[in-house]
Amino acid sequence: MQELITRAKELLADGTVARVLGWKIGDMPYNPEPAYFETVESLDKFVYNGFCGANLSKYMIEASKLEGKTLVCLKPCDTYSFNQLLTEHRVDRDKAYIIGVGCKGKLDIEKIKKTGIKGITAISGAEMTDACDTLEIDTIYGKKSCSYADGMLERCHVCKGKEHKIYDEIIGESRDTADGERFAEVARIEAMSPEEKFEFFKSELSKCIRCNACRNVCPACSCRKCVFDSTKFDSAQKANVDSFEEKMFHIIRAFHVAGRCTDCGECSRVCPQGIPLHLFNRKFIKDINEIYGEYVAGAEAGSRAPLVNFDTEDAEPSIVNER
Amino acid sequence: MSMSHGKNQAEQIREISGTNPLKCMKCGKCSATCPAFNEMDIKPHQFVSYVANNNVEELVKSESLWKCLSCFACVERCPRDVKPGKIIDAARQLVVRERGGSYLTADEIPELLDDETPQQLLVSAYRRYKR
Amino acid sequence: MQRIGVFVCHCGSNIAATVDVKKVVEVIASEPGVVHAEDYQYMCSEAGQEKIAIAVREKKLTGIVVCSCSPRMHEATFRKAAERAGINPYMVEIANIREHCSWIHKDINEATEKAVILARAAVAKVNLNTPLTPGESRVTKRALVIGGGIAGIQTALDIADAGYKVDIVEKTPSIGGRMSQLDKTFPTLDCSACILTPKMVEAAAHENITIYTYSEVEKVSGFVGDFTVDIRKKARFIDADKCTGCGACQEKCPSKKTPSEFNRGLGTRTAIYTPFAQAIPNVPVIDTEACIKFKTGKCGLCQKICAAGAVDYTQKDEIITEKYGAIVVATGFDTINLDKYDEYAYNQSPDVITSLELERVMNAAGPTHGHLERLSDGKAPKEIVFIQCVGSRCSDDRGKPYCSKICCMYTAKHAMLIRDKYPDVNVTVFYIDVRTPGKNFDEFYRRAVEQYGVNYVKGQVGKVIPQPNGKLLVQGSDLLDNKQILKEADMVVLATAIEPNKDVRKIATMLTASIDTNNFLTEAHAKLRPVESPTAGIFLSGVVQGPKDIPETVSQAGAAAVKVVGLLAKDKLTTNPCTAKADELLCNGCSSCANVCPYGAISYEDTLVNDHGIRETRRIAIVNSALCQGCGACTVACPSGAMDLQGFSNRQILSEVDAICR
Amino acid sequence: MSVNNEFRPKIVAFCCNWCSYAGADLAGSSRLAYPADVKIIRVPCSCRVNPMFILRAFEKGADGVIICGCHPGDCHYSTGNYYARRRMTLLFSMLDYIGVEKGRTRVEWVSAAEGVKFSDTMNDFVAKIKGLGENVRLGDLRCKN
Repeated sequence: MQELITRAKELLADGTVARVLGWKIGDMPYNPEPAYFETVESLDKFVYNGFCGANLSKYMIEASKLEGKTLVCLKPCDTYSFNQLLTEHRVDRDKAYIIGVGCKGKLDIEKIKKTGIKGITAISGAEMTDACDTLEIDTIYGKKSCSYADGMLERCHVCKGKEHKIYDEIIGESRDTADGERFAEVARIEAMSPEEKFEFFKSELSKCIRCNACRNVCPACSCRKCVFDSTKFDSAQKANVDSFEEKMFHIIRAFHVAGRCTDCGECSRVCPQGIPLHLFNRKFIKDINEIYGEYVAGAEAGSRAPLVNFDTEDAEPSIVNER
Repeated sequence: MSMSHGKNQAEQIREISGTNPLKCMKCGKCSATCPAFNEMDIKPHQFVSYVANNNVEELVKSESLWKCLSCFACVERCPRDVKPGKIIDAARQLVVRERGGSYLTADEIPELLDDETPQQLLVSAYRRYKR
Repeated sequence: MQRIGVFVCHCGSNIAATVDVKKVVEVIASEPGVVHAEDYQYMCSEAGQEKIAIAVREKKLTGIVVCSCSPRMHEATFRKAAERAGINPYMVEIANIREHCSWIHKDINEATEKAVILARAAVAKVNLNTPLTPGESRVTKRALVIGGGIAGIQTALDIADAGYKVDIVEKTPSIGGRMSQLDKTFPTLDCSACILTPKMVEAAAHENITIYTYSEVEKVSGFVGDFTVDIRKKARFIDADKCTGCGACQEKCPSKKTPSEFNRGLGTRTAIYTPFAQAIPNVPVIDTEACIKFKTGKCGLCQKICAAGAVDYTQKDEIITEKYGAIVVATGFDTINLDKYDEYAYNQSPDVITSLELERVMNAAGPTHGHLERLSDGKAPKEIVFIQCVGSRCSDDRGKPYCSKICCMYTAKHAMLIRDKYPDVNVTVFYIDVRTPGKNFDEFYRRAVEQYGVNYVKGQVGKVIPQPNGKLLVQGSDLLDNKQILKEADMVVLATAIEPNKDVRKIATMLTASIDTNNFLTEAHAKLRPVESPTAGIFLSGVVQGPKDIPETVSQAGAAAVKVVGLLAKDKLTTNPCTAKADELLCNGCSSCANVCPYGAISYEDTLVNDHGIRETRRIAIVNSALCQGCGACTVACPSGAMDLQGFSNRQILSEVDAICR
Repeated sequence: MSVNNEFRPKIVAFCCNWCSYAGADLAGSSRLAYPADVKIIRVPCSCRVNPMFILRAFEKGADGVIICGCHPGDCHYSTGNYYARRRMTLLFSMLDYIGVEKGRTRVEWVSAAEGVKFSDTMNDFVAKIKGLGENVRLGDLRCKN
């Protein structure tokens, strides 16, 4: 982290960048928040640790409109999102100074709490400089510990890899934290009977409060104005008036990002109701890979997304009945 | 009574044979192709119109019913997929069913054969008598 | 809020017999926006259109719904009527209560209920319609004709005579097509070459016609009035400007064993060849697969002997790109493959031939120099059997379900010509029906029977069995005699079904022209627009549209030419105003729309926008309405819903959905 | 109106203007009957069909939605149906994933010359929807909890 701060100060000081986009210390040890730093002094509040899960690439849409370059810290998986935004002309490469920051897996406080650890006052072992294998946690009930892996976000268990896809320089070490089967959960649902599937999604989606956090955080869901807020489809905000709107919202949202979603998992991370929203996106990714061939959104800037592409020999829609 | 009986039989023949006599364009290729044509009193192309006109009683009384070799050349070559051979086959089955069984058993057939009997006839004999 | 008038048509009894039109009027009158509803016998009639005008005037209508036949039939009629009455034509919607309702339902309650729902959907849509104004696009005053047979030649000549430039693209080395292979033509028995050759020469000499032989259409883009076409001019290996057509090269060519395509494989040709003596252009081509020089590098005899120095082994294919306002498809036909018809022994005996092969046998320039002889032993036949409907009218996968239309007449012609020239030859024709609709056609057939003594047998042939003595045993039926006939014939001629040229599917795809399951191109309307494809600017000439004989082909070729001339005579075309349009406040500039646009109609511009007080420069999609054809692919690719299709907007379609599901 | 309480499904058919709508017209002029439950919405091309339209139809009470377009390769706009094919494949798969019966959505390619196919398709689709019964599950999605 110190190396990162030092380098950021350098770049700010010599005018290479006009601001730094990173994370600052939050009110709890486990909730750093995305922040701009415009002066060398303000960087004292800069933090980078295992809880800095937020994908900062989406902030670059607005940052691209600002005067001067913005130094942005991107983790390996965030670079896919940045590439996808580049493909869609939403961010300006020339306005970004990308520091690829090392990542050894990001933590999910909810998961840690689920292990029974309550009243947390401090956490060590998530500084990203160490091995990141055990978390030492101070609580009002005394010292507790938890393995780093057990506290990791779901998405880190199916990590896309430690390689940054786009950057100006790299600071810090990364590791591949994948130890799970990416599509296992999707496959488990696919294998259910229609009744079970329906019950599963009904119980999950009925938790939705239409807070739009998923939409607001999603780097693919970056429309200036969402169809659900416009009059174009007669579908403007009808939260909780008509629950079909909610289901439609999540299906359409997933459809709109299909082929463009990098599976960054931010939607599930931020959902206050804990709905596993990534299961929608991942279903599309699985289908696309199986039916149209492997495609990784954001792996390469400028690639053509599967839904704005076709092959004359594509499968017929009836393939759905055969699967 | 006999009308409805006849009608029933025509329907049954359509059902058993799986053919639609209305598809016939009366080209006569079946009769042109039939190796047993000269033995028959009702000719293959007529089978179709007998069924189409619900005139099955005459058809089941005909000699043709038992002269057809079931070689199915007509079925093979019919351009309209009407299958006269299947129709006569079905008519035969109708008779056999009404009589309540075969009047020849498979065991009897070998004694009736000689070395000259073509294999095709053998196959069709089984097809015809052993239901 | 719109002021909508609903007009329900009886269409005589076509609609009124199954839809209670009075009830529809009664129910629809209370729909939101509807201020007027009435029914009438024939809305499309002048009196019906006048009713619309009166209602517009008296009720101050702003929108119109006509419940009638398909919009594909009379949408244009009612739009014009609306325009005359002073309403924007795009404020008219049609509820299709005939083709989609009265004609397919029997129960009057059910049909009425459905008609009401369809009318409601149309009313809901009109409520959201906005006036639209068509744009204009230019017309390139040049036509392309694909196929250089009699259909293509006639179309080209008629267009050229009207004063427009026209190009013919012909796949083979010469124009002329199937007709050039025929000996005589029915029903007048004039010599095919004698009437065709002058037309070929005329086309070649016409100042407005350019002929590309040995060439194929490779790529088509654009739209009516403005097509861009790539034509591949295959290498002939002969410099056409230098070649004098002396024919010395063909005489000397040592590779002489290639089956002649022109003679249907009955004779041979050399590797350097013109397909027939009257070929146009009279410039040979080198068949590289047969040419010794190309295969081994040795030989080169033709180059040595050519006094004009026209032979050029290094010639390459050439791509010509040209713009056209209209395209005519005249790709013609071929006979079907007979491999699946074992019973006629076509592949077993050289004396079983197709009728088209007989044309070559009868032709003085053919493989037998016009002598009627058996191809197996050259002997004169005494007994000839013709078999009709070989592969036509078949419902199985061996043949074609349609009637090939020309066979009855050409068989009568063949029978007559043989009996005329060789009175000692017996001719028997096995037929299912003799179909002779056409001027002087039945008379022609009767002459064959009455004057020339051709033996017509009502029945079919079941099999043809080649005999050890070289004869052909024909087993057929005589249905009128109720007999089976066994006949020893010397020759059997098969009236083989015809099918569209194999390449037509590829061409249809390039032109986005509609094609049916038998590979015939679909006409815009079976009765009223028989020479136009539903795709604007594409016209049909000859057998590509359906089986037809020479007189019919020539008539249709002329008709297609008139349609082309009618198009080329215009300086501008009004374009479909139902084009896509991006809402600049919603557009993300993400390029999804441009990725799916088949016309390259979408570009992006950095535009200064004022988004509720926020002024900024944004990358915004701009649709070129002259290029946009209104498919709507972009509207679905657009995640923000910024891209919408005028005339079929998201809200319009959703309102129809709502009205139907109400 | 009919007195019996036979289930009459609501079915929305999106037909492209150039092929399938014309195919439906041909079915009509050839008097090839299919149930009145099918209501056709004309769209320029199958690629104009937005998944929103389909979900909206279900939201408003449709029991089945069918999309008809030109055969692949024959699209009036060259490529529209190829995009529609991908979109609908993925959408249908998603609907299946959340537990909506597979039979309620279908894509069928019907050319302007295929009146018989149009009528056969609609007869078959209506029969299948009748077999599935009322759209309870998407009804549940309309939150009849």
